[in-house]
Amino acid sequence: MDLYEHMGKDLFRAQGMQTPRGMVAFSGEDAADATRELGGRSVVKIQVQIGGRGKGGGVELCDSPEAAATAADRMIGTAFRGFAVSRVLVEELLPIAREFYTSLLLDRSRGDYLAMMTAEGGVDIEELARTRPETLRRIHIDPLLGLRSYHVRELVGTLPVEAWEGAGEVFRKMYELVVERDATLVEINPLVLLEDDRVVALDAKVTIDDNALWRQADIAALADQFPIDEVEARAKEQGLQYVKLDGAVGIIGNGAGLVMSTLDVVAQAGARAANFLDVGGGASADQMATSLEVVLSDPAVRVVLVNIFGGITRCDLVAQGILEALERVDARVPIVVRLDGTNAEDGRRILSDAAHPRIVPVANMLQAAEEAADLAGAEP
Amino acid sequence: MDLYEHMGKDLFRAQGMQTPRGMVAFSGEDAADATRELGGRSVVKIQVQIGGRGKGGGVELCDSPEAAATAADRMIGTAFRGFAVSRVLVEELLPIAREFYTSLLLDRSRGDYLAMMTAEGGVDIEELARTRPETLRRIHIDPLLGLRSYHVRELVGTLPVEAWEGAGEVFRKMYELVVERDATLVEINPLVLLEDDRVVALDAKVTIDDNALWRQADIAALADQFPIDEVEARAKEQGLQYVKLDGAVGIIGNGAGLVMSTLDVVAQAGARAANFLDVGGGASADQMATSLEVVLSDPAVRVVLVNIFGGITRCDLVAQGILEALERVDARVPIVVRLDGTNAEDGRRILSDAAHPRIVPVANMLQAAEEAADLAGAEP
Amino acid sequence: MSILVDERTSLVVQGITGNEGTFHTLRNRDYGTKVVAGVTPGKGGQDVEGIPVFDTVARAVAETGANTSMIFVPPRFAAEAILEAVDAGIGLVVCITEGIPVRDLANVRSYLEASGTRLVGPNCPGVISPGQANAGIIPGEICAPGTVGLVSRSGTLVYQIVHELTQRGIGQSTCVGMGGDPVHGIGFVEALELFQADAETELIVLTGEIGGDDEERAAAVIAERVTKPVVGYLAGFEAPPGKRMGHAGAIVTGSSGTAAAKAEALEAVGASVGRNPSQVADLVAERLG
Amino acid sequence: MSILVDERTSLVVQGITGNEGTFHTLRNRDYGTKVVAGVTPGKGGQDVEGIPVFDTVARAVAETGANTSMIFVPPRFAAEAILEAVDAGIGLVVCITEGIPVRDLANVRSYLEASGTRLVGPNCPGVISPGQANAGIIPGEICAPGTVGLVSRSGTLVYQIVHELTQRGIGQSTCVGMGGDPVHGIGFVEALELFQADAETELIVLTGEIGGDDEERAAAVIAERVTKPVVGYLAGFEAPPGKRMGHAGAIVTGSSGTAAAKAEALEAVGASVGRNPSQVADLVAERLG
Repeated sequence: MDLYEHMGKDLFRAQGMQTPRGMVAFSGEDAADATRELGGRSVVKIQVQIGGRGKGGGVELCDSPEAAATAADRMIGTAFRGFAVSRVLVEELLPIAREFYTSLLLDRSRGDYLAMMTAEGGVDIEELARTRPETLRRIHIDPLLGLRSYHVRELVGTLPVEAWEGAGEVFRKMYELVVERDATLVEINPLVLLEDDRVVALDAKVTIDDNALWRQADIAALADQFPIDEVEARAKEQGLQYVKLDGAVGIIGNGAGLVMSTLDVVAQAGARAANFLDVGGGASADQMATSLEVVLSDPAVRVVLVNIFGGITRCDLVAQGILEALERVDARVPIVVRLDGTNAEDGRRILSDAAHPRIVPVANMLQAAEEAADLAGAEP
Repeated sequence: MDLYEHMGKDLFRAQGMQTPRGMVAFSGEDAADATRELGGRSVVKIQVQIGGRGKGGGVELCDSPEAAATAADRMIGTAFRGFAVSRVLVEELLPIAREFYTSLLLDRSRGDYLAMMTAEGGVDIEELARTRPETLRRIHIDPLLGLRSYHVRELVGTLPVEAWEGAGEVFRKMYELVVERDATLVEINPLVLLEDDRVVALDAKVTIDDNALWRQADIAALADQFPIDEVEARAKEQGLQYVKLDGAVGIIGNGAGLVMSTLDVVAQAGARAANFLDVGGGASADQMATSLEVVLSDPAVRVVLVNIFGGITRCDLVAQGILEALERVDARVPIVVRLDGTNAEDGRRILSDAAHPRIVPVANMLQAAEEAADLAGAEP
Repeated sequence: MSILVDERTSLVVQGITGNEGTFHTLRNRDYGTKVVAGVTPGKGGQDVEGIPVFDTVARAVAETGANTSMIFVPPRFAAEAILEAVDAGIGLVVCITEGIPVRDLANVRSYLEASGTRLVGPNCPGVISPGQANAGIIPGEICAPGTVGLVSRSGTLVYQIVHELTQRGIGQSTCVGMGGDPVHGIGFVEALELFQADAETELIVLTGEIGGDDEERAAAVIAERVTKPVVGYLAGFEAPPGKRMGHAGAIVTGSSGTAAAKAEALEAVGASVGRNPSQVADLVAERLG
Repeated sequence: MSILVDERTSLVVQGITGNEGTFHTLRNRDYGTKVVAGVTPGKGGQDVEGIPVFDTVARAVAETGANTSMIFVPPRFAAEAILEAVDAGIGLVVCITEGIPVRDLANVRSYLEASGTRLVGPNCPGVISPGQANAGIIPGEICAPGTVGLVSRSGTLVYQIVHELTQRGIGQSTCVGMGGDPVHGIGFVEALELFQADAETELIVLTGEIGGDDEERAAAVIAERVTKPVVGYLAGFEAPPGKRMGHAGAIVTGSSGTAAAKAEALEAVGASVGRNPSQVADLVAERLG
């Protein structure tokens, strides 16, 4: 789960890190009030679950409460790179001496944690790693061994000496977020050295492991604050894995790999998927009904492709599930159904016996994709 | 450092483990008072840094304060297996349902911790491991991974179910003593299940890593309470490694291995060493003087053998050190000196030039042993 | 021959008394797998259709000689279950459980490195050597003994591709579902090495998906030390960046981890990459001749 | 040839700016060892007689290509120093420091198992390959190049025996002081395996002492896979049970760890065991012919 900057900073402060004073504002008025409280000047920052705000016009320095109001009004209610903006963070301006970069993330290749720090602030880190690697300190931390003082000593090495202690302390807290709060990414860009030698996190990009939210109840509760597609929310409630895409072929399948593969073959057949929907292992009538409802609630869907490979799932039960579901759901478009694997013949027979007007049974996955692409191209 | 039972139990209680109520007594009167406070009956236990007290008459059940006084008076001031007894532990009698055994120790071969537990109480554990291994649960704990619940589950498996939780909790505390207090051995024999299902440590054998005493200041301070040979104490103060033995040849050497080897060659030559003394790396005049003083303070010493192999130590400096030392120390017996290695010839020349009446220079280690054995056999 | 599991496999099932655990245990035993024990804390002494249940894996190993573990315990306890199997000296752990926190898995992986234990999964369908043993949930009915070694991040794509192979009369030496989590046990690299060393395996099918760099590292290993033909498949060409596609590990991060880049890496080292599961089976048939 | 250190050794000294560190660093450089760097936190940028000092081992490795570390830092920081060297990718760590808490060493040893790093020590005199490199405090002057491989728990017994060998004109391939602590890095087993594999080494001298079972395990390895002649020596026949004889690890526990039992174990597998250091050298001369 990607957190908003202000949520990340809440975690930072709870861990004992220093951040600028600031308030979340949901309107221009809020932003003006906050700016007044901060002494008349502020920085106003869009809160979205994605980076690149600095270059994208998502951060604005404001010299007055009125300017902050204007900036916030400009930002709130719009979309930033496709993400709806419901709020901004209004923060104090600090006397910055130097800007740095630091991050800590799960390295999935090695199964350990990778930490980076550089005295070069505000740069693109991947670019820096490519062009001037000597300016970047990188270390790996074994999770069983934990963070050691030599890790910190190595990391801060390119920073000015007066920042070593402060930056080291920040990094120790970042590592605590990994251990205590199940963070898989903590990035601070920029981390700043103030004129009074304090080291402060000016930004916060924090990702929490979705699989660990059960033991991070306070963080899990933050999910409510993110804008979510209504359909995605409904699918999630039902335990379905649903991702909205922008084509016309609604996809339902069992197993993430098979669904991704179905998206691809549909594209190869010349159409585009409207969604990713993994119905999971069971594929009961209930799950099928919900899946169909979810997919059909997207008005862009002009055909649905159900692609089931029966492993443990029995295709005869899936076929019955689809039929039962169609009694409860208004199938406004054709439904191409491919059943294979365990009891596939029984399943196909059940469907052909039922002869439902909307069901288009097909023999295999490729045929399913071609049929669906054809139907998607036809008049709705 | 091997702790007295009552010290081990203090650590147990500090960690939250249950032990019998008890008091340390330094006299029969103390023991009677304690027994009165415990309700008129008690068990009186010799406190020594060695095991085998139960079979050796070091533990006595007392039905009255008078009996406790008699037992304590019998024990205090004597020696148990060569260890002076300054105190006893007077403890309450508990209604015991079952007796078990458990231990946790550093496994030096593997560099991890070995834990054992068995429902067979009061037995010789090595004997049990040999004859009925199926009754003994053994697990290894990796220090980086730490103690896990499955370790505990496996350990308690031969105990009656009603003891699982209590014994498991005891074991978790034992492991805390390893991690938090640098214990290298924690043994409880017997660990008992009471009639009310509480699990209590009836005994405590705890060893703390000498190398870690700097971070266990409260435990280090307990060392004062152990009887120590005056000479050993003096040597320790000077940073010398001294162990009292029972022969007539005082041994001084540099390096633990060389000194042990010297003990052996002296034995092979027909005499016995009076001590082990490792003067360490430097072997300055000061260290030599202290070493000679320490060794000579043992009245059993009839000859001293100084065996120095100059590596980083320079033999010329050692020779000068010996001569200077002899100006400060009354050398009442002959001193056989073997110098070899770095600057050995210079060292030997310095000694022969000095022609000190007590110094007997020899060419090598074997000759040194023979000479010392001869002199030890001669009239003092 | 085969890799990882065979007729010498003696299986202990951790979480045997749960619904899923019981179901698949019996299914695997019916398939012919030697299932010797189960473990559920607190249920030691019971049995599941004649299979003895123990309180710890150590007990199960001591009493039955189990050498392979299959794990069905819930995600909160699954990492601990893997560690328990490692400490009990189990040689191969197959963890089916989905949803284990990645920090727990990072700890497990660090501990595994110094051990003699191999891990398959978690969040995987397990391993089957058709006709010999099934340690997992891959349906034995769709498999057939043969000479194709298959390793896949996705479970249903294992089924899909195995099915297509079997339908064409092409059997498998071993099918490995390595799982879809970002931190996992055996990956393409280890599977490739095992298949390369396995006398029975003639051709290797590698089924990847978006996210991470397992496929790219596999390509390096193919170039260096795999002489057997490799047929690849990648799922997720149509996946948009930043969206997790079902599996925790299936996510394109920025421009890295795309299906196109992975396909390219495999093709660059001489692997044939199919455009869909059916074409993968065709390529296998072709290269086996 | 030789084992562990040779002319390719590039040494970084952790704790170079301490008295002992500086002294032995310069002594080893004078001996001909390639000493490329030192590490003392907070003193990065300084130098010790021309040897650059860094704040971390990682820096020293990045800037100088050091592949071997020698550690002189105080006991409270020494275990951490070993871990730092491991994480910096150092291949061989030689830890001279005495008095490290054994729990810290247990952690180190667990971490080492999954790493590619070898540890000699702690509480040891280090390793010398005469004429090639000296990573430790064994005086180079008493050594001579040759074909005897020596491994010892005791430091001064290394000196004593090497001296006797050199005086008889017998040189050494490598002398390893493995150290006297109960938990340590390379032991007899690893040293035997390395010497067995080393083309230059013709005979192996193994110097043990009371405590632990390193010698007994060595005997098992000798029986299984050492074909070169082995001459042994044991110190501590006269040591009473329960008394620590200088070294933390040198203690007879009950009836286990005695010199007599160790000598017997070695003789039972065909090693010649000398009664004193001088006789050890005689036996070496004899067996070399």
